[in-house]
Amino acid sequence: MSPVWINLSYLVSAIFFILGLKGMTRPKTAVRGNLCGAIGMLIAIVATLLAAEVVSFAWILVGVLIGSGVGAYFATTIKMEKMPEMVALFNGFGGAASMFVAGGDFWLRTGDPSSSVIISTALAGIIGAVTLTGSLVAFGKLAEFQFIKKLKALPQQQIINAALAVLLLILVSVILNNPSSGWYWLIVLVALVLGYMLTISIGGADMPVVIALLNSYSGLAAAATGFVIGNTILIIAGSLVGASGLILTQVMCKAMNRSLPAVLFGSLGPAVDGPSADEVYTNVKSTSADEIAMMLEVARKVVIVPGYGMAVAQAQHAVRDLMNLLQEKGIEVTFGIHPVAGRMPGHMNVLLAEADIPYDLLLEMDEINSDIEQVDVCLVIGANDTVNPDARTNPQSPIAGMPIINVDKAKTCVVIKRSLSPGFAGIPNPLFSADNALMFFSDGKQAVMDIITAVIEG
Amino acid sequence: MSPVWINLSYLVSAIFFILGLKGMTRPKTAVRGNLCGAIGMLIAIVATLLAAEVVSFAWILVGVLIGSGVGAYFATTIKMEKMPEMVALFNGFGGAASMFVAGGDFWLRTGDPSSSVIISTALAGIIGAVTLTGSLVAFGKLAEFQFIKKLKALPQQQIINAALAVLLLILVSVILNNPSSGWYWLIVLVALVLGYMLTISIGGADMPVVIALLNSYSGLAAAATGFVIGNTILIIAGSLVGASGLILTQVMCKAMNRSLPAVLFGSLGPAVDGPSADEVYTNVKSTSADEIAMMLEVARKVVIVPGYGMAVAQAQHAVRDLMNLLQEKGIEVTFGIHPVAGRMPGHMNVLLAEADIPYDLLLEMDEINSDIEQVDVCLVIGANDTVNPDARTNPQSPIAGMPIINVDKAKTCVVIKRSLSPGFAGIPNPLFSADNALMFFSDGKQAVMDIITAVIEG
Amino acid sequence: MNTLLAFDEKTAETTEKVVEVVSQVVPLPLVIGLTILILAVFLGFELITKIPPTLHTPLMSGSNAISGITLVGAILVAGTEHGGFAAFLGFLAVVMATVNVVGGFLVTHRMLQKFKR
Amino acid sequence: MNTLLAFDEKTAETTEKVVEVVSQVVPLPLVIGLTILILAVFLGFELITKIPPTLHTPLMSGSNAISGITLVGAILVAGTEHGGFAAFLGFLAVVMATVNVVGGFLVTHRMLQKFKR
Ligand SMILES: NC(=O)c1ccc[n+]([C@@H]2O[C@H](COP(=O)([O-])OP(=O)(O)OC[C@H]3O[C@@H](n4cnc5c(N)ncnc54)[C@H](OP(=O)(O)O)[C@@H]3O)[C@@H](O)[C@H]2O)c1
Ligand SMILES: NC(=O)c1ccc[n+]([C@@H]2O[C@H](COP(=O)([O-])OP(=O)(O)OC[C@H]3O[C@@H](n4cnc5c(N)ncnc54)[C@H](OP(=O)(O)O)[C@@H]3O)[C@@H](O)[C@H]2O)c1
Repeated sequence: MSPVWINLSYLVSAIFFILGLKGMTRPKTAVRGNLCGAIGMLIAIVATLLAAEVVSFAWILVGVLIGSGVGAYFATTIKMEKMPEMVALFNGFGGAASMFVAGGDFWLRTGDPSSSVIISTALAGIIGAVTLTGSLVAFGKLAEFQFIKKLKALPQQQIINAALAVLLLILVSVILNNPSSGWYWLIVLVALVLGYMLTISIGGADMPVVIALLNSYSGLAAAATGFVIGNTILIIAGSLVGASGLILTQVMCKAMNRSLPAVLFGSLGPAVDGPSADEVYTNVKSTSADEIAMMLEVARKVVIVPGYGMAVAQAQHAVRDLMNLLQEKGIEVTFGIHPVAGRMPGHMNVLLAEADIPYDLLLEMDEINSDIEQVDVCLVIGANDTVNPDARTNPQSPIAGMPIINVDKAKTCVVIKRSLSPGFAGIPNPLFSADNALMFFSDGKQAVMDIITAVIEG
Repeated sequence: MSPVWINLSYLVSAIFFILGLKGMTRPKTAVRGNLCGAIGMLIAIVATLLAAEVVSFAWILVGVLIGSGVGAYFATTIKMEKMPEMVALFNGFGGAASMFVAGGDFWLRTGDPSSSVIISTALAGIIGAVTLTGSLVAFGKLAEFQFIKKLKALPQQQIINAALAVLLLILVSVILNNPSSGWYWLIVLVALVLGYMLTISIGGADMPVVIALLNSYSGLAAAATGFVIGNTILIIAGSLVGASGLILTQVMCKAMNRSLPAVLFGSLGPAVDGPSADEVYTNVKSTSADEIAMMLEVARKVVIVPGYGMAVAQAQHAVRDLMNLLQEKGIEVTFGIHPVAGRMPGHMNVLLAEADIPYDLLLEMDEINSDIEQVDVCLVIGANDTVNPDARTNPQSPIAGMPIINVDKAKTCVVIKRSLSPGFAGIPNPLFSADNALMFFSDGKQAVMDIITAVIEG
Repeated sequence: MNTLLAFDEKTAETTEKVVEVVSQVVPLPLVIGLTILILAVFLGFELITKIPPTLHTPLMSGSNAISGITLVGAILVAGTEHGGFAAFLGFLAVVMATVNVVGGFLVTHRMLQKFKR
Repeated sequence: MNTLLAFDEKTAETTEKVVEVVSQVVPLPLVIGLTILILAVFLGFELITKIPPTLHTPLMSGSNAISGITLVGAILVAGTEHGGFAAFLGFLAVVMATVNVVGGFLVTHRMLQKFKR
């Protein structure tokens, strides 16, 4: 295929990507949108395979086969609860790929490359490498590997990070005058260390923000690679992804009332001067499945507020059954979804959709809060920080100002979790000893199934 | 300035245009948005003036001076009611400019231009020329020049248009093989005739659609010129304008429930088999300012529905005074704005904003219709087709299916116009003889002032 | 040959020579122009569908002013060293485009000021 | 010289010669690349702010898959006639990018099917 035709194919591919993202604006068209994106990718790949400069196909074929196998295996076997981990891992692969492409292209160059090419190459290498190690750390933290937990940030972490960044700047100015592959790999090495250093000091609770940011980076790495090889589709697709990741990052920061720098460089762990759990939990009343069933049977409006615990317990199918049961009894059931409930944006929606719960019952935080006073029973399943009234009432709280679902304002609030242990933010929750709150200590799935049995029998 | 810097300036200019359009999404930021656009334009112009290939400044200086003078004169003296005419005229100038640029560039070329350059040049010439004569006709029709009215469409208009289009295709294939300026001007000549022919047969009522479409064309002509001279800012800005015009066209077509082809090639004039005015106007009750004042004084909710007649009468300031008077008496006053009231989209909003009426009182059609039954007095000022219930009830009507403001469903409806003569669609309006409708035959401005006097005195 | 990778032993040299001659400006390839066109059209659609009906008249006159960007082309043609007929065409284009630009932005500004409050 | 007008007696000839050599492909000029980048970023912002929170997880995995576009670059490097170390790097890149692309689109599809009704 002649270069003009290849570039035209890239243009068509870009149009498919754009239409794909447009499709994602509504649940009904989202499957089609994703297919659009996949078709765009296929077009770009086939056009590239037909390019005159691709002469040996052995490596490519083997690589594609291995990659497809691994990718398909993960995609079809992964549990929905594990999505955050998977996205983190794949992100890293994307960054690594860009890093290798830029390195390979640099190796192949013989003439004196222009300075814009050198800078693009260095950028692709740096962003790609940071994405790789950063994503691996995020993956490890989300998967709660023990050895990751043991790795602690160094005492002067910020200074070390700054030093690494300065070192990178120096190396880039060196490679500008000595464009040799050796320098490229040194830059990559430093960037790999930097990626690790930057993420290792960020608390597990902030990993979703990190993942979204790294998502953005993997796009930017691809765009930089586009500048290296002078390819428009890499620039366009990379920019779209870059924008996407950045917006998700913003969404999360807003939902946690924190700034991005605060997430990336801020302190972590609970505020030392906060009230201790013993001070807070003075009035905790626990309840049973039978009692909950009785309350539900006289209720007219029930709101279920899920959190990360529902994902851990894989309780979504039991929740669906409970919903059906209550609906049959004429009780109005809706779901209150906090934007950062769970471990990635939209995490709860995916789980509930998996259990065939219609998405129009999944209401956003503001909608639920607007008439939560009318709700008879609010069923909190494995949510903690996202329903912590301290965020609203206690300006000293580390999560002060974070918008929450005001479950404490419902007529009765039932909280299902295994213990009084804290959520990801690591702080006690005064909701648990509120007058209108009852605790049901149990695993999320088991608890919901017990309630179902009690409702049926009662 | 070196070409790289010029191109960078163009990029900055493009960013300003984009931010400008983003600013236009809210009334509060719109002024800033427009300024952004103007700054973008300034950057592009200054960068171009500094380009190495611009060596003689005499023509440019004189041209800019004349153009600025004329433009500023029109812009500062034109009456708000005359905006549609002015936009039509300026559109034409934009098209003509692109046509001349493409022609001038073609004249300058010495080598054999590539076929993509030739096609771009021909496209710029054709679109520019069609825009020029089309806009002039639209301008003439809107300004209601007598001689334009006398020009009638030829009997076999559509066939002639098709023939001209085919002729253009042939000429383009000729110029591809003989790239000489002579052929270019012949193409332009044919396109000028085509632009005239296409618009002369379209009814005055559809001129706003034509203007929006020509707006889009003037952008596309600029974009085509961008391809001719290999200039990115022309392509970007032209495409933005092209998209803008197309969307406005769609908005209007939807608001009239007509398809674009139906507007461009459809029949015009009233349906011959429709009921005559005499049949419709059997129950017309006319009223006086005093009577209207009495009704207003006991009303709690008043909705004012303006139409083209308010623009003709320049009644917007009187309307503002009436609104203030009624509000002082504790009466709730809102405005119901039909998307195609007047002679261009948003026409009424501009007039009412000119009279300092807050834009949050200007409600869109759907909003007004949703509880029009609660409205005590609906004051229709110079609107006709946009409040014609035939559109809703009579499937045979030429405007059948056009969404209207359901003023006939208000408790009382007062219609202010000078006579029973029809609106732009040229069909009688059964509203005028509805049981709950009263006619106040008078000039719009005079009528409102009379009502004000009556309210004050009563 | 590795042209898509922007790398090739033979062409590398030739390209460099040209870069000197045309001082880093290469005529915009058609496909690239089309790519920019398509991106801008999509962007335009997304931006403009967000503009409320209240502002449709200023939008029309404002985008009209933007279409006067062809003034850039007009200046290039009018300012050419070759002069003559082309420069005259350029002059006409400069006049018309300037009317469009100046008149368009000014009148839009006049209208929008009414919307400020 | 009239290079911005894509017209010039002397350069016209030189350009033509090069066009033959690099078979109509000229390396993407930096400014043009930046222009495309900026347009795509703006477009991305407009498109993605319209996506509802419900779909944010699939959006994340889907855009992840799109970032696998670097596979295009990987193929160009892995398929080079020069082979050796570069081809091996290309191979690694092909593997990783393919995992990203195939895994990303598939898992997004799996998730979105639940949202269909
Ligand atoms: N989603 C995002 O995009 C995002 C982004 C950034 C940060 N975050 C952070 O993530 C947190 C999300 O809040 P959240 O309310 O969803 O969760 P959370 O505050 O992390 O609390 C989860 C609760 O679930 C309970 N749980 C765990 N396993 C359970 C099981 N098997 N059965 C029942 N309960 C179980 C835990 O208590 P027990 O151990 O007592 O059972 C825990 O208190 C917030 O801190 C938020 O800032 C999320
Ligand atoms: N706005 C747009 O973008 C757009 C686009 C496409 C088409 N259109 C068409 O334009 C029309 C707009 O409807 P419309 O309801 O606004 O207007 P209309 O149907 O054209 O009616 C205007 C009415 O105003 C009256 N009038 C004229 N001068 C007056 C004065 N000085 N004082 C009082 N009344 C006066 C006229 O009646 P008298 O002569 O009896 O006074 C006439 O019936 C529709 O047909 C629509 O389809 C508009």
